[in-house]
Amino acid sequence: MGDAHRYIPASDADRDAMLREIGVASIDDLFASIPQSLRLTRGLDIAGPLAESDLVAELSVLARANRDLDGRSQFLGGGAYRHFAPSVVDHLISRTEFYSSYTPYQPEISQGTLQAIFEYQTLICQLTELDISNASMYDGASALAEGILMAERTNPRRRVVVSDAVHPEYLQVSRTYLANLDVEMAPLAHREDGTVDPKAAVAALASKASALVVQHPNFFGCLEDVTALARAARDAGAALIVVVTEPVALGILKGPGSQGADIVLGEAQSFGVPLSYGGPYLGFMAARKNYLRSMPGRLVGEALDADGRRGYVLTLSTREQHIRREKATSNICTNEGLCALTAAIFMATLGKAGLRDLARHNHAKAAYARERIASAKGCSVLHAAPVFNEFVVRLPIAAEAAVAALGERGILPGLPLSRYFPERDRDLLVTVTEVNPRAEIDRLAAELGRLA
Amino acid sequence: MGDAHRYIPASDADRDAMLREIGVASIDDLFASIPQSLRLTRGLDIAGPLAESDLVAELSVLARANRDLDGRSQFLGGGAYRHFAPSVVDHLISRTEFYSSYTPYQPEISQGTLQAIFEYQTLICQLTELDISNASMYDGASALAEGILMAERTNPRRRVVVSDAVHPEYLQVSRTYLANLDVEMAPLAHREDGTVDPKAAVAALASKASALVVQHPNFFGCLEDVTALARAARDAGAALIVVVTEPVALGILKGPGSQGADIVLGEAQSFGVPLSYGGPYLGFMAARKNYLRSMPGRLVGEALDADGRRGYVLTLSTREQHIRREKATSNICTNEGLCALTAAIFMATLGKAGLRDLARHNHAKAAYARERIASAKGCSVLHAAPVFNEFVVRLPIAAEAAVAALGERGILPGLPLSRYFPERDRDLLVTVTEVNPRAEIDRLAAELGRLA
Amino acid sequence: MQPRTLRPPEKLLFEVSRPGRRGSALPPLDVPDPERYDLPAAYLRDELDGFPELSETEVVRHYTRLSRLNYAIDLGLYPLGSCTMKYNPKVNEQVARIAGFGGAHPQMPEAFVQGNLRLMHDLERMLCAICGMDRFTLQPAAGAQGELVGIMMVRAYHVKQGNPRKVVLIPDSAHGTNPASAHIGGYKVEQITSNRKGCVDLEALRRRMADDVAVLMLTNPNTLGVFEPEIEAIAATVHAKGGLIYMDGANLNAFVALARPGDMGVDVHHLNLHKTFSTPHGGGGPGAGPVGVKKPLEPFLPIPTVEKEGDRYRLSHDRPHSIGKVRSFFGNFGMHARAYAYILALGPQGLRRMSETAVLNANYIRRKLEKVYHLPYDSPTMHEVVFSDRNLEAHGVQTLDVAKRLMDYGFHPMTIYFPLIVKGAMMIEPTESESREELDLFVEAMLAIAEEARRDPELVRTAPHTTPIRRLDEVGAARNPVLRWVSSGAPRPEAG
Amino acid sequence: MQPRTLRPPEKLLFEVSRPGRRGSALPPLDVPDPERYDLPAAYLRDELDGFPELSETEVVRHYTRLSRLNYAIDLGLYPLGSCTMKYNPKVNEQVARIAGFGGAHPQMPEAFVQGNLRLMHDLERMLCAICGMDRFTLQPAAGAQGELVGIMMVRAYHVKQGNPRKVVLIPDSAHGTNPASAHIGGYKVEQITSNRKGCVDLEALRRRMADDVAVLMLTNPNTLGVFEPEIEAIAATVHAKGGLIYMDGANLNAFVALARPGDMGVDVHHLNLHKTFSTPHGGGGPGAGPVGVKKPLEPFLPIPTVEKEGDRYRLSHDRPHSIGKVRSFFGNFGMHARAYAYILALGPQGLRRMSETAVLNANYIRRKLEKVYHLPYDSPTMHEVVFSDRNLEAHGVQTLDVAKRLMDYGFHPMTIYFPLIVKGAMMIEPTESESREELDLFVEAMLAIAEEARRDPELVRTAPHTTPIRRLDEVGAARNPVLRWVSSGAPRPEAG
Ligand SMILES: Cc1ncc(COP(=O)(O)O)c(C=O)c1O
Ligand SMILES: Cc1ncc(COP(=O)(O)O)c(C=O)c1O
Repeated sequence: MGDAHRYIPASDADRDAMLREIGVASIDDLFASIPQSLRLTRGLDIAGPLAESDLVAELSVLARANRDLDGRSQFLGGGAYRHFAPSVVDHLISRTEFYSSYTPYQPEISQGTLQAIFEYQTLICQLTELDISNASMYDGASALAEGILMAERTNPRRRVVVSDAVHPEYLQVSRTYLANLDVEMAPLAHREDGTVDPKAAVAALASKASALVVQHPNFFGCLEDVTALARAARDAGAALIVVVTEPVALGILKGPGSQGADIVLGEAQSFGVPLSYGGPYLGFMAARKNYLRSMPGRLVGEALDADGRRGYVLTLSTREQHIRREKATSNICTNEGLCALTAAIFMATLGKAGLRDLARHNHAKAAYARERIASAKGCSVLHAAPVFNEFVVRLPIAAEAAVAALGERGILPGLPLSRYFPERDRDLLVTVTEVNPRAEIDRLAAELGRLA
Repeated sequence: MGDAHRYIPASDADRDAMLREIGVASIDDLFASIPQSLRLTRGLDIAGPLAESDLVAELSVLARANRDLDGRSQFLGGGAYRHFAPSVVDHLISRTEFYSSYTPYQPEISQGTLQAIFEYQTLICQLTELDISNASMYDGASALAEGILMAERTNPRRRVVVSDAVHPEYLQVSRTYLANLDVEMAPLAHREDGTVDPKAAVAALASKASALVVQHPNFFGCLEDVTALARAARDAGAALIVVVTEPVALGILKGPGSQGADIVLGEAQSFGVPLSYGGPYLGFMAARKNYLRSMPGRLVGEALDADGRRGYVLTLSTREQHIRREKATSNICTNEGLCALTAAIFMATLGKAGLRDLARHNHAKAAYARERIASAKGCSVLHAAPVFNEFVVRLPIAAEAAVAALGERGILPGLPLSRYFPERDRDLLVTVTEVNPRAEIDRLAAELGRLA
Repeated sequence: MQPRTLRPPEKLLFEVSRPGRRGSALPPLDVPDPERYDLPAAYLRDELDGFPELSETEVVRHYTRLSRLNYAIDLGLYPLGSCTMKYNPKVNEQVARIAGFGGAHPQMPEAFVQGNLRLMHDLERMLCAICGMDRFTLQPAAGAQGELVGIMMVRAYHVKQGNPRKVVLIPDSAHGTNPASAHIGGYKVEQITSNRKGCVDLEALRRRMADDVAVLMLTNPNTLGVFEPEIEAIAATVHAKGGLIYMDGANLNAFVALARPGDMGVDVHHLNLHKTFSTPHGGGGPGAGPVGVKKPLEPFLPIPTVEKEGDRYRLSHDRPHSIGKVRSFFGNFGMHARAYAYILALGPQGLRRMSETAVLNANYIRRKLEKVYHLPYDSPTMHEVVFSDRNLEAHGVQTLDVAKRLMDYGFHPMTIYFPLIVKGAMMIEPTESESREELDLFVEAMLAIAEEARRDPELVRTAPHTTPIRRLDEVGAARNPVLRWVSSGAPRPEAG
Repeated sequence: MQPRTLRPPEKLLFEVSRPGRRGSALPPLDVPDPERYDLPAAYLRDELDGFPELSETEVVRHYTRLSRLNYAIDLGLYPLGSCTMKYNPKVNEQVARIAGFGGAHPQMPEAFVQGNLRLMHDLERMLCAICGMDRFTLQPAAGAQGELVGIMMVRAYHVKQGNPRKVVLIPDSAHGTNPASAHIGGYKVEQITSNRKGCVDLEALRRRMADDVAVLMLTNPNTLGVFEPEIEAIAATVHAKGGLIYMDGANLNAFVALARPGDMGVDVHHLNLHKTFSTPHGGGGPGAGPVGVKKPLEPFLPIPTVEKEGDRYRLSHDRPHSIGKVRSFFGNFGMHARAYAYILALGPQGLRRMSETAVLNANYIRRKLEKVYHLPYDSPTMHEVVFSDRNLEAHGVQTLDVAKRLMDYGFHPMTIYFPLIVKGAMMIEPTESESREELDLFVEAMLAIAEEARRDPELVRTAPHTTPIRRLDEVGAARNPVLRWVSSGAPRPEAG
């Protein structure tokens, strides 16, 4: 069999026959254009080939080297959320026609993907209460960077005001994207209750800015007064960009668009996308219709075929890199299509009532946990502002130490804020979702109470 | 939402609207034909409804109540075998078009299933070296019962001679099927080397029989002299029925058809069908072409369509219950279609060389284990005849006790024959396949050696 | 009009095969390789003649393409009467594959499979509650095997009474497996003709019933989708003569949580988990046909049974009068797990809503079609409705043509030419899985076809026109059966 | 000729939706339900206006039907040039879903994710070995983001040298993401025109190269599928003036295990795991675009990096000159797991055979088509070949028409109108996943189309004829964009 491999049909016999047809003596002749000096003379220094059984064993060993606590007693959030995904979601995205197809450049044989994205765009618009949505961005963080660039494109002021209650990694990524485009990111500090003070926003916006950026619910779990902030932005001629990292909240919270936000973007991993150690995730971006032609990324639109049948196509591609090159609205090409499909199926399966219930349960469980923990010995809830499904707890000891201690007992109590704010070493961001049963919450509160 | 359930589209509103269209006042009116006395007045005494998350949790609890040793260090066989199945097998049978369709009564929209079964029939014929194969039976045991009935149909002698080295459960099931049809099952004892003595077969067949039934490799793992037994049967005007419970063996062993067997049947679970605690499994049946019209079960045949295109259809259905009623060749209707597809994909993926290699590895590992265990203190290999991938070991202590003891150490050393032969309390049937690494085998031998 | 794709139809595995291609590989052998296997050379084959050689890639393409030639429940209404083609919940496929289940070997000691034993035990309890029976065996692999088990228990029961009796009475509307199973059970089958309502003729039964009759095999609702209104009197009549009632439970979807066989005088019956309880049909199985019995038949249940002792579960073979086994091990456990999940997902209310909706949908279809299609029996419809092609005869259009034409409208046809007591029967079972919109689409298609039959019968007679392949010559296929591929080289064994 | 199915086309989710239908349920809430959520009423919405209401059954049907409107790699050749549409091994989908991976939260402490960290660490080592680079970052979510990371590291490097420089040189044959990424990197883009061979014009480069040029962004093999023969001289020229070489590695499938970017003078380059290393394209992503660098660029890698200490793995943020982050957390880990499995499955020989076969297949197609289709550049072909529609012009048939007509033959078209330096480009990349038989079918289709273009150009110009939908009015769609569904009730916001 020579080196015949299961992923490669051509047998040695096939190769020889094809070489004859091509009219060359050997495979090597096909590589004649690579200078001899550059040809690799020895085999690569990597393992394999592995039979499939060994491959599965190898990866199972790696997976077992993780400790996932069977998904129990985890209270981690901070930009990624553990939610239950109905089995139909994975079942449907596992249709090879969905996951093994390319970007739908040829609409006649890609209507499945195109219609699904059109529906996804609609769902995002309904959720955010805005006019338009693109087909996805890499993740919430890069979506923010692109959102800021979009705001600057339509209203160049070389300055944006950004709340410090926005996810730290989102700020980091935005800083990287903006580093060489001379747009200043002016920080806006949150107040003691955990939210941005609209008056402070007014002040910060006084010295011109293209956009005000806030997160809602914000990184500390608190809900912002979006309406007031929108007014502040509008008065200063700036756009309001609302970042959402936990879109489940929009099951009960107003779509920021209806509160005056111009751009709503963020991370939709919560909608059925596996945690998968941080990716692939799903950046989403919605905006008012005036942003249509400066939107980054793919857009799917309705079209009619030669017989007048309704169909869907990639559209307004004159915004994009393959046409506009360096003048494009973004360099994004491959995006997160399958994750958008995942989120759409998740939203469709939960539906109007289901998403509301999901949000209700998340909030109720977090409210319960917050209450229990507030009364735990030595622990205090840091912020007074209302929260959705996460909140900051100040511990009697260093949060890192607390995490280590509870980890031993099979609990991941939350995210130590020191990971992003070294000085806040006793603060723990606790996230509670529908997958945390009351018993887990009670145990968490009890264990936290034992730290003092 | 009333009682709206995720599996049932009709909402309460839909129900009311439809009732109006039908012209009845209430759902109850639709059940008027059930006498009041028979109407259930209280709810059923069962649990549920469960949300999907609770459902998954509930079944995971049950699964965890099993001890599967992560599939390691198991040496169980005796009619069901642990083999590695390439991931493509489960991936492909998970196409809804395959698993959620019915028996292909309407060929124009069932060619996928029909062609796949036609290919399965061909693969079984190639494997057994016989002319025809049906589309599947419930399992190996009922396949034997049906095979004996088939032999009796074509050559009624009210008597079959059956080796006692055939799987005990197959004999039990055949006895049940034959109980009321006055066909005698005359037992034929195996000799000391673990196989059937062809001379003994000749003697047993002297007093007329429609068939001689042997298993190859037999229940004790030993290979029978099929050629000699075929001669014995032919000379007595009886059919030779060869039972195969481990078809992987046919990767290196001759197809019994080429050795003179008239009917080859058995269990094809080994071909990618999950162990799944005993079922669903895959009964197969192949035979010489003269059995065509007395075959039980479905048969798929080639046909041409109105435009002369080649296609496939269920054929020769005049044999079957839906046409022939009590005169049918069997009462089977729903069979094991998806398992047949599974086996076909498994065989196609392994292919000619792959199945040979698989058989080679099974045999080599069993041979190695047999050698190691033969030299283990207090243990002896019971039979001298050549084996494929299982063999009987006589232990210094009761096999049940040995299994309990090694079970504590995370090893399932094999099947105590006492489960079927109370008197053989120290005999253990040890099965070794490609999934048992050498280290497991060495450890098994070592642990068995410690029993003395 | 659009031409059919120009891509040639999918070849057979064996035609795609090329020497030297590999679709799998084994890890290196970690033990010595015995010389030529130290097996008698005479036992060994040289190679698997004709066996395919394909890369993994080609195998995946082959079966993916084949799959797309099938219709499936996830593509639309699948109204095969008597087959109860309902939605197969995806979560059931997931849970059945949990390693603890899928990987459990049937020869494992009981201590290793407590979870599986508990599942089987609890499923049996659930089925008892649903059907009002005292015990169930989960062993039968399908409905027909359940019938056989039932008949054999009936026989064992009568034998214990001193006389096996001779006859099994079966209505002429029954499914073919009923007489076939009775026959293997060693009984003589006697048909009883249905009355004008399509039901058992009680008078005729009274006249015929005698102590040579072992059992009456009844389907309820019967294959016309009609509930036997006199079931109680029927049972009384049979019991009075020492006979038993076997109920074919294939149609249980009509009244789960609304009525119970056990309350109707039924002594023994099977269920089809692959119908009422949603386990997938798999293009022809696997299924599962549990059989429920009343106390008097308990001693005859197949072995083993699952028994609970304290908090442990064990397999009991201690049943001296058992009929034995009809299948190896414990039956189709994978189907048991799915049915268990399905029942729990629905719960009491859900199961009730399931049957209510199934009956609602069938009556909705009846209502919408009865003015156009001939309804041979106008008895109350439960979960399915049976029409005939009488109204189409004038145009030379038959049931088969309607079935084929339905494919052009994107639907799988109904069950046709069954039950046999209806000439040109069209047996429609929508199940509860269908939305009103899907039912309306189907109704429109049926009405359109009736109209086409009038206006352009040829169009209907030559249907289907939109399928990858057209009507196949089934007669020719049976006359000269080709049941396997043979290399054009080798001489093809003209089977038969 | 066969008519199209009479079943109406699939409606939108929102059109199928009916009030009161439920597709999911939550367990009963096990904590007190705070009154109207104790949240400011002003923050709360009444209901999700327009959101769909469907049963699980309908959701499954909707998406299953939609899926069947797509072409896919498992259905046949998918020769999109530059996209490397190869077989996506099923086992990779399985292993990526192993709970330990799929369930791991990115905020978990390192001690909980040693397996994941090791996988990322080992994958980085493998990529270094394959590409001959010193380190890799796995963070970029796709190739374009990899380009951006590369450009930013280049800039950081030059800044550290005291001058960021101004210009990025990019061949006119380059992919659009190259200039777009350079632009976000804050550079001026300058195109360099390709020579008659379709390659970088070394002389022109020598003339232009100066110390204002930060980097030359090169694709190798370039988008014509041609290996840059003078790559060494090119690198020397650029390096001599203190510039760097960025290689767009999208075409790496051409020479894995045969040559390495690191040996060609490349300082930094990205890979597309979703091309060369088989992670599925998902109908438009996710992908992954790791970036490899030589030592001098190491200080600028994004944070965090994965470091091994003894037998522990940790995330290091200690990289003072890092460009920072371009994506949250660690990139598309799920794709890393798949690529890791793919590389191990193939091993050194397999990877070599992969590229050898990819190049073999491309040359086979070139050979079979070059007599009929115009080959604008006859330089040696590596993994893909680019034809033009020149020979069809006479018949008024264009590349677009050929592409659409290919669908009637059951194939996905090639990449068209790219690279821009070829008028009416047809860019064909078969990859190693195709059997000779599949290539022959494609070749036959291409030759048949050329013949049709001569004999019946209208047939080709109006293609496709066999697809569920025909050519769509893309101009109209862009002129009056409808980017979302709105209830016929509500006023449709005429976007834009
Ligand atoms: C009424 C009836 N009885 C019995 C059967 C046989 O059941 P199975 O196919 O599961 O053997 C069926 C289904 O085919 C049926 O419809
Ligand atoms: C040559 C080339 N460069 C860059 C890219 C961009 O890669 P991605 O789509 O992963 O962002 C692509 C693929 O689209 C490409 O073909």
